[in-house]
Amino acid sequence: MSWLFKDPVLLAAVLCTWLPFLSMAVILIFTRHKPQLSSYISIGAVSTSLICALYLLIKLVHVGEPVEYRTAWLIADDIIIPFGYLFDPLSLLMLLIVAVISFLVQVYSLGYMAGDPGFSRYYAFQSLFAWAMMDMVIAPGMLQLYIFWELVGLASYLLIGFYYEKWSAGQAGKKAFVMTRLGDIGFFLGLILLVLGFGDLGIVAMNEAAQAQAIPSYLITASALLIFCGVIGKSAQFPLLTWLPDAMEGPTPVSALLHSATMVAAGVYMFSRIFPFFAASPTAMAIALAIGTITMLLSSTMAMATYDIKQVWAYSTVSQLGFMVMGLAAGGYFAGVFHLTTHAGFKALLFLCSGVFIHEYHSNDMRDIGKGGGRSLKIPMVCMTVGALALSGVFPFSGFFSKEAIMGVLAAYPNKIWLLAGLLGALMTAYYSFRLIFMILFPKKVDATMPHDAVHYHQEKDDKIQIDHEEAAAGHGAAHGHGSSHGHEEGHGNVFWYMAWPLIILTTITLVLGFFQHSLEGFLLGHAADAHGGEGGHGAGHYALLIAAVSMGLAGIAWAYYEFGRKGASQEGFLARLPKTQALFANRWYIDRFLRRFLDRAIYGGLTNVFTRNDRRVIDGGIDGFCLFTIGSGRLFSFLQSGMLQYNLLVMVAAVGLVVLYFVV
Amino acid sequence: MNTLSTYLIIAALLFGLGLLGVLQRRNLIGMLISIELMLNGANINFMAFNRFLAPEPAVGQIITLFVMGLAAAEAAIGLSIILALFRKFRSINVERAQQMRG
Amino acid sequence: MMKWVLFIPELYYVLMAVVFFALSLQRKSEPRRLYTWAVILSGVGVLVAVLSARLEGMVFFDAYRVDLYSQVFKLLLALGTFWVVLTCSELEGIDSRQHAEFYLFTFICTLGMMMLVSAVELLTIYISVELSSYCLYLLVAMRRKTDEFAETGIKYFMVGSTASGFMVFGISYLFGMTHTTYVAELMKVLPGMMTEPAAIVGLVLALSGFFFKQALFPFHIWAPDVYQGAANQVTTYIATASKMAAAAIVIRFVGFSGGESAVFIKLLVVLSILSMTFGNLVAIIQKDIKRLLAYSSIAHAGYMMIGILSMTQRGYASAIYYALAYLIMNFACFMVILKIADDGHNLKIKELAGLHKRSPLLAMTLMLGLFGLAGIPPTVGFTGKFLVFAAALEQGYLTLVIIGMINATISLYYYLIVIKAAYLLEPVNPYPPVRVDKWTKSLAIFLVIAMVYVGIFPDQFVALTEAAARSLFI
Amino acid sequence: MTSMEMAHFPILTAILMSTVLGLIVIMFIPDGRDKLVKQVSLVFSGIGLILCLWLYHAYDVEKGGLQFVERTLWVKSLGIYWFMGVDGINLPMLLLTAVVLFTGVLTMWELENRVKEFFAFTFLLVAGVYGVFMSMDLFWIFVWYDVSLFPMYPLIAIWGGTRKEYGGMKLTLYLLAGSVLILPGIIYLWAEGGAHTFDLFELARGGFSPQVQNIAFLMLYLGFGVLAGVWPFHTWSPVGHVAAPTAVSMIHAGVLMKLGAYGILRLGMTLCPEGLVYWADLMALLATVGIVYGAFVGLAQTDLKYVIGYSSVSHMGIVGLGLSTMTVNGINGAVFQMFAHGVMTALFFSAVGYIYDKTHTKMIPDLGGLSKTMPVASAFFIIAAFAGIGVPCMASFWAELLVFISAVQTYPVRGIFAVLGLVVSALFMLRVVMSTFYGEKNERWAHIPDVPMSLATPRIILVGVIVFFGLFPRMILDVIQSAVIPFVSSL
Repeated sequence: MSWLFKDPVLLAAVLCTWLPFLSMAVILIFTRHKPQLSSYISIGAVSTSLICALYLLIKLVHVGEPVEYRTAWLIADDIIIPFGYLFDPLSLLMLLIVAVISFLVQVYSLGYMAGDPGFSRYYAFQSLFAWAMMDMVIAPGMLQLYIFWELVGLASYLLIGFYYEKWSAGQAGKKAFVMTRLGDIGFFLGLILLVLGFGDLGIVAMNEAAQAQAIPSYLITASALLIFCGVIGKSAQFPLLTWLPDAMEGPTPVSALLHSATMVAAGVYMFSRIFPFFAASPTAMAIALAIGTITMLLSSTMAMATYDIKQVWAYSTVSQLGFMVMGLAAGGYFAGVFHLTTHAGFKALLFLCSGVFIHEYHSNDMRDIGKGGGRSLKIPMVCMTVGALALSGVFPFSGFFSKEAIMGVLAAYPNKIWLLAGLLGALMTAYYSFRLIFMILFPKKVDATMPHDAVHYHQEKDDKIQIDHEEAAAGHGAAHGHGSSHGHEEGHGNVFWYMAWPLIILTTITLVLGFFQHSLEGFLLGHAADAHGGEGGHGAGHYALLIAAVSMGLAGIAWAYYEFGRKGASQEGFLARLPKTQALFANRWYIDRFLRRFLDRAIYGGLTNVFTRNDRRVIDGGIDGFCLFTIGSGRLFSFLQSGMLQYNLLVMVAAVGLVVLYFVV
Repeated sequence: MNTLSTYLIIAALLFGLGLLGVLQRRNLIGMLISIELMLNGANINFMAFNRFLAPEPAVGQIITLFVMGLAAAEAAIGLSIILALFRKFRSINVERAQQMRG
Repeated sequence: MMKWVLFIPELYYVLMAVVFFALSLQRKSEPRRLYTWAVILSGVGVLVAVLSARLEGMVFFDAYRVDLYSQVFKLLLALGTFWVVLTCSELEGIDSRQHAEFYLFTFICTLGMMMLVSAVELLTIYISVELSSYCLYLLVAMRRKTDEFAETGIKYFMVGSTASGFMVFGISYLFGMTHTTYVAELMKVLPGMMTEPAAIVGLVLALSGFFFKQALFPFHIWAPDVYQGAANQVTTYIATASKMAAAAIVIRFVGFSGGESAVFIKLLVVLSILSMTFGNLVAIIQKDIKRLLAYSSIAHAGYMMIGILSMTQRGYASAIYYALAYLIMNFACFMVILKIADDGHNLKIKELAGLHKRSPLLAMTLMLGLFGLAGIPPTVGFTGKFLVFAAALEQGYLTLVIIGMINATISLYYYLIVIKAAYLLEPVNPYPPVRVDKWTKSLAIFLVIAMVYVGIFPDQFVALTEAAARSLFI
Repeated sequence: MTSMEMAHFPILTAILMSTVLGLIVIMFIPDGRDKLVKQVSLVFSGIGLILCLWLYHAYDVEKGGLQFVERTLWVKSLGIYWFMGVDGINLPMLLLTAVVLFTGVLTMWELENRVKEFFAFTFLLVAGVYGVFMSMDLFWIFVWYDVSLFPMYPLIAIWGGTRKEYGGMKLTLYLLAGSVLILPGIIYLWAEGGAHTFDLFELARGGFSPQVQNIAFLMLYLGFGVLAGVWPFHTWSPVGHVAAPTAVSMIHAGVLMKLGAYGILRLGMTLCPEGLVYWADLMALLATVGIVYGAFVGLAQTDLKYVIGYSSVSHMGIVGLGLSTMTVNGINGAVFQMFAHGVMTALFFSAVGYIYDKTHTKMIPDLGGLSKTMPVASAFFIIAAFAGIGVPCMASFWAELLVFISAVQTYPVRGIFAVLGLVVSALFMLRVVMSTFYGEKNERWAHIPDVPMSLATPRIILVGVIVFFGLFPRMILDVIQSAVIPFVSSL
């Protein structure tokens, strides 16, 4: 082990990435029945990871060239799968993001999950996630990335289905896993194609070879498109976008951690990881751009039709991911990554805020929260508003800077239609975010007769689980007695502050991050930043764009205020007047229904049915039939042995006679 | 007429008739006699071969004598079994003996 | 004078027969004492056979030949007889007044068969066959007055006499074609004549008498009825000892053709396939365990034929090995049956229920015996099949071997049914416990060990059988 | 080689004897001492495990090749040798056998019915398995092969569950029907080989004409394929597994099915390389159909063991696909998959075994919401399910990765179909996991205790093995590779 201690960077990296794994193992094996201890172990591990990540960032921030450590994980003939660490600005940044968000979420969960019977299990899964995600982020090769990518999916499955008593949670987990798996198959095939065609899956090698045009272009295009399937699955792009909203069945901190800030961003991260590789194939980039745009627009519309607070943020996550993909696919490496960074902050913030509301009011429905007096929870309310402003791209919040960066890239793109789509998206984003904010802030006094289609279902289910939750909490001695107190921050004690501090930290990040745009850009692009001519920066020509974008955001807010915020607003939204459109949006453009039907008809009803019948009737039946035939022929032959002596003799003589005849003739 | 094939044909006929008798007679004594016929067919063969072909004149005749002797013993055993059957079934019809089958 | 030494085993059995003839004249019957004497005498008989194993020479004007081949079979015969006698402690199937006669005929029959394996002259062979057959006719009919005894006796007798009629008729043709009755000369002349129909007809008809003893299809028709109808001990004797002699003589006679005639081999192939298939298929539906084993013996005659028809030394050696294996396995099964049906009734398969509790040792013996018959390693039955198939494949009979294996699988089904009964079924009404005395126990253990030992350490046995097969042609 | 023979401690024979001796000792334990029987079984299986671990440790990967060779003439006239040795292919298999036996014995700790016989038969079975893996002589391979099969009948028919008599009979007959082709195939090669030896390597050195190879390979492939669950000869697998008791299912699916694949590899491919080339297309096709088909049929099952049975069909298809590629990585992956699948299914069955023992049902609709009642038992099943899906850092992932890479390379279309099969297998595993373990607490089973520590131990060992080799695949792959590379280069 001495090699480990000789190099502090390596030591930090190993500690950073493997402590969470250790904590998972310890929790699962030893401290399953000691929830407090488990949480401390897990938080201890993740905070060490955070420290190490910070150390790595500081230590390596000025190293121009990527630092790589690798050891052979697997040697199989000509395929060598390395395990190792690749430190370059992108991975260091992402590592830090993951560490920070994981840490905050785990701390937050101390409050949110307090008293849950699966407390230890929860922290074990959290550790599993942290381990997998970090190892994925600093993977030096695509196969390691793929491996931990899959593990991240596993952690996501486990966390979504955390409330396993709840049927819908299990369903959602399954859906998430299978859908991402579908994308991963493409990813996997892409990697195989690359391994067979190119031979090296090292990220640096791939990128360099692609830039140097050492790989035939058809191979790049084919494998890039296949690999992009992985992005589609993991980052919930069209057409595999519906699992993400359902994934909100998990505990809210999980939604914050996995399904907004980090895990779903893995797709985008992977895209940016091998950005030069993708960039070498214009076809793949164009398709990615189209898919990102479709995703962004579709999910924005979906967000406008739901009343579930977490669903709104989920759709918004999908839409923002689409936006990032757009940015990357349009060639804006920094823009995409920057938006990924800021988005991680403010989206985690939004989810965690929502979590506080949900925790307090035991409801996911924004109307209920509003009526229940959501505005009285001041810290979360303020924080959430900050988050929403950032999401809408309002100056000076971080979202503003990153969105502008992407808009800038889109504007630089020859075809302006993508820019228009981006602007439309910004409008809708602002609209649905503030629709939510206003509905909580200014609850309508009289119960409106709203059409409750898809939303209703979730609401009821969630009510139920929240109640279960409460009972469990009440039954647990270690619970902090928050069950009965509502509405007053003062009365909350530890639990509330466990939840509040992360919010405050995140809010701060959201507020200040935007101003680090240029230093980040310099860090990420290194010396090349100058050569690129500051792709994300706004030249003089872009002021018009800036104004347009901001005004789109403000217009959205104003629109929302008109419909939901102002006194006497109907709080119905324009969609209520367009029932068909609303149904379309609320039913997610019928993508789910289509997939469901496909699954039922083609898989369950079709192939499965045919194969099962074939198995039972033809194959197995054939064999059983053959056996019965054998027994039956035994019965038939036994007639030769009738009891009668002379008949038997006749048989014998006939046989001899036949034989003799055969030989004589 | 006095050729080998004549005797062989006669022997074969005798053998065939004996076989037919075994297959066709329902009377156990009849069957027993038919078996003797078959043996005698063989005996004629031995004698004929001995007479026409064999260098050592005695061999075939000796065999024939032995076969005759053994046939007698066979008949004795056969009759004793038939007797036992008769005591049980009061009949010497072979069709009485067909309980075991399959 | 020294030549008489060669005849010692036979003389010994003559002596035994005389002893029991004398005992049978006694008015008073003492089954226990008879049993003790029979065991002791036949035990010594095994010893005599072992001691005379290395003898070689010719007696009786070269009509009688003592060599390794014959001595090996004599040893097997003596062994089989001894085992059968050993299991006669409860000879309930036969009237106690006739016990002495039972032993008498058993020993004479063994004597006849010992002569048969040594006889190298057609008349001698014929006389030996008849000697053993007549004893068996009587033994079969000797069963205590059940419904079946007379029927069984008459069936066996009629089929047997008809077959011997065939045999004599066939021998007459062989004699006519070759002008000799000596086997050694026959073997020189006959292979050259295998193109003539008369020679083939003669050989086939002559063989039919031996196939009858071996219960090869289509000469099997007596087997199921006799197995079922004869007293259990007699069935055991027929199924074990008498099969050895049949195998010996069939090997010798088939060897006459010298493998020259493709037609003849084809015939044997057909008979072998029919025998295996018929035996195994019909055995599936049997309920009576002795009858089931009868059909299985028909199938086994077919397997043995696979080795014989390859017409090579290896083939004959494998057939001898197979005979040895068959003796051990089959006897193991029958011994279990005898002990369970100690009142001498016919055992149904379902009566084996719960055997694993009533007597674990017997259950295990039965299981190993049946697995051996099915050709499952590490029992001797597998090694036997392996050798037989190896010999056949060396001659290129791939299809035949595959058919043989398919049959082995079919046979496994009904053996498993029996094993299921012994190990799995629980009896509806509890059967009386099985009395297993010390002798039976040690015999069972011996059989188990023998079945496994001969199966996995076959080297010396294979060497022995090969030497025996070699001596067949010198 | 000859001078080195038997110079060392005959470790392989010792491993084999650990089971044979165990069997004999168990048979001599008087009736009614059930506890003692179990302890003795544990001790002897433990000895086997320790010896195998030592062997695994002592095997010289750098040197490669056949090591710890024991070779004596057994039957002179046929050229049969007592010839044992280990190389990279059978070494993992031996380890697998030892682990599965050890955990299997522990799993059956609560058995009460006819304990002595159960362990005796189990040891007999495992002796056969060890024998097949160690032997390098065709005769012995076949002997041990059959020895490992026939105890299945009593084991299933006496201690089994659903339709045990039918299942036991079907499985035993079906599997032994496989030897209908194997035995003639082996002897056919011997007869054609000229040298008249059953020594595997001598035979291989001699070589055969292409026609002989084509025939013999097909016979060996189909014969062993039955046991390897090659489509369409797989239907014994679900039926038999459903009927079998827990430890038997573990050993059977975990180890015995591997015998089939191992036989194809060791006999078929070594002796008939040209036959392999000739039939590889068919092999790949059947394997791919098996992968996809197994997953689809598994989707429709409602019995937990049926599900696992069909998953085995699917996973063994991956082994077959790997073998059919004839590339280093394909065979690497296939052997690795044999190991990984063995441990995984053992875990599957032991998890289901506990559930079935306590609830007396394994119908998925009856169970539902089991996690609440028995979280640990459920966790084992779920872990196995993840291993089955091919989640990374579990042993089977690496195997599947290697197989798929070479499959796509060699048979692009079939390879892609096989990869797509992964989605279906994920779907059906998760469906089962969900319907069985998720959902409201099922009051029917509320009284059932969770797995006690003593019974959890074997399952923890299995999980440990899965994760260990998942995290450190080189620990096994280097060993496998040391045999596979020379093997492929000799093809």
